[in-house]
Amino acid sequence: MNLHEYQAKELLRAIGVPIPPGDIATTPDEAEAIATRLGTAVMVKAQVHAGGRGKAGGVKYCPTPAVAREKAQAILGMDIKGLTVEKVLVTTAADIASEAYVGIIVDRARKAPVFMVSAAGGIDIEEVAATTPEKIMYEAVDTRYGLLPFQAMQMGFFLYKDVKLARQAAAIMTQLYDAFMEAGCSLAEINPLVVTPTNELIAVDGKMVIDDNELDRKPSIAALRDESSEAPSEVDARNANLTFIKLDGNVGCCVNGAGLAMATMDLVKYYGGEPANFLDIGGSSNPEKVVNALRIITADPNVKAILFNIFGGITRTDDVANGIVTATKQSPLKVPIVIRLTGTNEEIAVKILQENGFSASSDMDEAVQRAVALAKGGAA
Amino acid sequence: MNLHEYQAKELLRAIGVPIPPGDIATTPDEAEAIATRLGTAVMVKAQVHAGGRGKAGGVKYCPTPAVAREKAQAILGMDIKGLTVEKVLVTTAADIASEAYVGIIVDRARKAPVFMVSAAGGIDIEEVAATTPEKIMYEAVDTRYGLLPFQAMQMGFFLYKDVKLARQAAAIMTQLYDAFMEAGCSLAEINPLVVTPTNELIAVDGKMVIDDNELDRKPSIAALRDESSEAPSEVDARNANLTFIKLDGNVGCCVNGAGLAMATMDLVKYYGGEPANFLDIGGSSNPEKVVNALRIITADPNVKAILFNIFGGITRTDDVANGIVTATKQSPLKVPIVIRLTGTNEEIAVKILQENGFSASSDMDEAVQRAVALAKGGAA
Amino acid sequence: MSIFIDNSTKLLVQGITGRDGSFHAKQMLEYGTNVVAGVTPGKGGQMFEGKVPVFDTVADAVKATGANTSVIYVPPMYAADAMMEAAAAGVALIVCITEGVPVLDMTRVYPFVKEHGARLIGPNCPGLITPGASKVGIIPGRICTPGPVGVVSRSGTLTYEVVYQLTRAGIGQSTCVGIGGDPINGTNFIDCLAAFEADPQTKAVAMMGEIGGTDEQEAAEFVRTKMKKPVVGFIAGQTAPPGRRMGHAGAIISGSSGTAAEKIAAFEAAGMGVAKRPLDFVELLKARV
Amino acid sequence: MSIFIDNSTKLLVQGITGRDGSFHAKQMLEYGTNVVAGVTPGKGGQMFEGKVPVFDTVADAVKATGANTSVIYVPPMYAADAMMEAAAAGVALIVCITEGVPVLDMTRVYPFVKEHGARLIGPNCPGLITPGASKVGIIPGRICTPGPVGVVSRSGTLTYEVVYQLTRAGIGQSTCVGIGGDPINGTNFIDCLAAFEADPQTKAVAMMGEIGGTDEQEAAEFVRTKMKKPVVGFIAGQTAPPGRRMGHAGAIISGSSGTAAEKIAAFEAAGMGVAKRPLDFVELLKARV
Repeated sequence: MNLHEYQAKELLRAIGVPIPPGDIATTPDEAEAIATRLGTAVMVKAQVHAGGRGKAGGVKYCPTPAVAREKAQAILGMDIKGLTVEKVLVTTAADIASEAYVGIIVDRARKAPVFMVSAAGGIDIEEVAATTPEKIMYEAVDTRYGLLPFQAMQMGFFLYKDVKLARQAAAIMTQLYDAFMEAGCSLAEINPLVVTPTNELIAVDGKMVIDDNELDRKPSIAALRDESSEAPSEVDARNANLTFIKLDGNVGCCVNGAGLAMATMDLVKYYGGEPANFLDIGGSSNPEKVVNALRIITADPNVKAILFNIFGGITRTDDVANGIVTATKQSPLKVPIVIRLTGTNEEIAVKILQENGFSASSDMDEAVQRAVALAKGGAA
Repeated sequence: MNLHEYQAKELLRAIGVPIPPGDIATTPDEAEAIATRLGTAVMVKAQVHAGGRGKAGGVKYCPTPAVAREKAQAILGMDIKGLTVEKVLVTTAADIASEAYVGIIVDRARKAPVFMVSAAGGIDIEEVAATTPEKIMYEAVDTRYGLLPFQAMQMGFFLYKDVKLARQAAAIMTQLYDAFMEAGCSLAEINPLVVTPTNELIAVDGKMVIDDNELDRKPSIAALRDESSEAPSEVDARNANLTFIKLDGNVGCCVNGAGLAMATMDLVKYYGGEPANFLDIGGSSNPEKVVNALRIITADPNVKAILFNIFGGITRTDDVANGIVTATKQSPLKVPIVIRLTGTNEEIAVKILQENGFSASSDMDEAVQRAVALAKGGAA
Repeated sequence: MSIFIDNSTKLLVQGITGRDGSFHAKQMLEYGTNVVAGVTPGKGGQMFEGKVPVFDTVADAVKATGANTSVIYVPPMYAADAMMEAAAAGVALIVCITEGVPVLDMTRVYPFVKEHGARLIGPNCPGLITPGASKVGIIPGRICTPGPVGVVSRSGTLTYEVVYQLTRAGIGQSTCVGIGGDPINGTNFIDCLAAFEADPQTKAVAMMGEIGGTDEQEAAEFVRTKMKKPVVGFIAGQTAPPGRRMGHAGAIISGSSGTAAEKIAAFEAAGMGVAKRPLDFVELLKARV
Repeated sequence: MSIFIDNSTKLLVQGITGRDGSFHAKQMLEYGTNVVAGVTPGKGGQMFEGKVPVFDTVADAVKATGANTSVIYVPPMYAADAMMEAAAAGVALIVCITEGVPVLDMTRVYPFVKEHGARLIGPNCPGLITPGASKVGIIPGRICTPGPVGVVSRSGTLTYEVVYQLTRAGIGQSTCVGIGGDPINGTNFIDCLAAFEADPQTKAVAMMGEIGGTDEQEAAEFVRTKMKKPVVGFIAGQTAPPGRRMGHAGAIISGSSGTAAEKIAAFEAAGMGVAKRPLDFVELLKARV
């Protein structure tokens, strides 16, 4: 789960990281009022889960409250990478002497959170990593020990020669690590970490991505979810306990298991089609899930054919068949459907489907080929 | 540093351990008032850093506030193992269905805090360990991981078959561990941990010993020190940054280094004498320390001779010599002194001493023999 | 022969009285797995299905039954503790089926298990099966048949699909291992490949990877430099968009790293057979066993 | 020969610009120790005594100078971090002089140092000296002379006393090691005894223990079962009362355990020479080298 910049900054501020003052606005009036209250030049920043806000015109410098109002007007409602801007952060514009990057990710190879820090901040760290890797220091944290003071100081000195700044940076990195662990992050970053002309450090932008698996035990973090900033179909799917990702093709896929779901998408492509989505109904055998899945798939107007691919292990294929029958009775399908199922209770499932006018295949390749042909308007 | 029972209980209560209500009294009036306020039968318990309070008559059951007053009167001012009782804890008397022991010590061999738990609580755990060791479960905690939930549950089930009690005990052990770590303990125990007739757990007595090395970074714990409950000479020594332990002999010892100080005491005994104290002036070269050391040693009326044994490494022997001269000028000695010193600046030291009428030896055995003889009233 | 589990496996089921645990414990018993104990705190003393004793703690269970393998079906927030409890009790092989274990928990579990000398498979995995001998986890027994192919995979149902097609084509399996789809897991491809290389029964290996991370690339390098037996690989997620988690926590392309294309290229560079679709395993393995 | 330090020792001083660190760094330089670097955060780039470069971090110092040994003179609350920093930077031998390190810190430092493959001596120790070759710590160099006796001790000035008497009697030392008086330390008697047993120069060992713990008993068992070289032991604290910490955090008799009597009995049972007083070492060792 992605946090908005302003949410990440609230968490960081609470743990002691110096953050420029600011507040969130959903209307130009509010933006102007905040700018007036701050009494400084401000930045108006779109709060949206998409990279490249700046390039898209979603971040503006505003010398006066009137300009803040005007820019907020322009940014609110703007579409950035398919997402509508509903909120802007209005925050004091910092004077910048230099910019650094400080981030933590969970590294699979090292099986640990790993700091990445670079004095070349303010820009995309992946670009720095690709072009000037020597400008990045990596430091893995053994979570059994936590971030050790000497590690934080090493990183502080990597960024700054001056011991005062190095110490301040070390303190901020310790706070960032604590916030990362407390919130259950898979990524947390401050970019840029700014040295002001008066030689103070300040975190001008913050980002946190939460490990979804943490949310059950972190209700205060889970409460930060902003469904207005996500694709409605994905919100719908999550609430139905489905894993769904919208894609651009026209073959709607419904599969049990993430690996098989990916392999099914790949096979659609292999046979010349384009998948409309990734959808994993998971391991449980609940007809209701199938009903929800069909609703979500058919809500996409691009979908020209629907493909079920179910390998029954824990999943009972008869439950899936019942789900298909129920769903199509509730709202008849407008596009053709191809059903492949095999495994647990396969015979019962086939019987249920046949009695309700569906045919079923037990062969994955055959089913995928038919679905691709149907989506292209060919014969079933 | 030992905490009083009431102090340990406050820390445990703050972290969530169920503790019977109570308060501290320094007068019989206060004790009666607390008992009245509690509205239950109470225990009046001497708060003193000595084992075996109960056997010494320092713990009494009081069915009424009037009895609480009477017992407090008897206990306050009582002498228990050389310490005067200045405070009593007046606390609700618990109904007891069964008693268990739960303790944590830092174990040298395992280099870790180790839990000791036993269903045979309420009595001296060392006795249980000696006579029925199978009644004790030991569980080491790797501080990198902390006390793991399954460890706490294992101990819970060791004490109680009932899962509800086991879970409650596991929670209390987790709290005890957290308190142990937060306060920087070398020992923490709940004895007894009581099951009440209504099947609830409650910690009826608590004990915590703090690692003195933690006090510098734990000011709130350091503030719990109760100097009124310690031997004045030891308080005096600690405030002078000396390590001093009073013993029963008549040869006052002043040594640099703990190992050499013990070896010096042993040598006094070897040659037929009895050391009056352990005193380590440490590694620094501060004449003021020597002055304080002499003041503390001579305050003991048992001391019949004083023995200095200084091996100058970091310690400069001339500083020690100057300290002796200064101290004896301020308050002339009433008992003979034997000075052995060797090492750093030995020649200067000997000269200083001789100029001031002292002789000095460079041989430890010779010096100890002379001091023993002098303490016995023999010739120097 | 086989890897990791065989007839000497004495299995303990953590969470045996739960919904998933009891269902799969029955399935494993039916398959013939030697299930010697179950653990559910507070249910110590009960008997599961009239024949498997239940204990309050793993330590009790191991002491009483000599269990050497444990399979975990407990809710995600308790899974880390369950894995560590098994390791601390001296269980040698720990298989965690639970999906949804926070990855930061695994940064502690992984070194803990290692310090205790145990092998962990999973979490978020279907477990493993040595057809005809022992099944630990949830892989459907009836789709497997004994034979010469070792199977190792990051996914569940995709494994079933491949195993099913192999079995239908008359190609049996030595052991099938699902290592799980999480970013940090206890056993990786290389661990399994090394075990298959050393196992006399195994003649060839089928390996199903997916997008995310670099485990497949490292496995390919291992195949190239350390293995004599043929390996056929497949990568799921060729059509996955970058930056999105494809169901599995570990199946995510970060920036330009972890793509299917680079993994397939690594397979080819290692001289491995490359299955373009699951069905291709059949012909590629037929030619190799 | 010698143990742990010799002419190849390249020493780093952590806390080199502090009061104790600078004093002893000078002493070590005067003794001829190859002091290659110092560390004080914020003083990187300075030169100590005009010849030893100072760095901000241990990692920097090791990278620039190849230091293989570190000696630590930092305040007690920073000592744990300093020890871990040295271990993480790849320093092979870490000697912590600092007194007053909280014992709970050591429960983390000990496994950390071990995981990094380093040896720790101390904390709260005088360090070690190989007479004529290298001195790391605070043992006064002038009381030592090269020779056949290995010295290992839990205390500082008591060691000096014994070494001084040995030197006066013409008995030189191979290496003198102060392992420190804390309850948890990095190197124990057995580690040193094993090293002395393997060291060709050492012909006999003098071992000074004290009350508290069971290290001396275990060392005696090691002497009995694993050593050919003669060992003479001494225990300080025969007159210490139970339950009182005799200066050293580790020198405390708990209940009836850790007494001088049981330690001396263990020495005798192991066939070791027993020095009743420090002076006895001279005759006992003369008879053994």
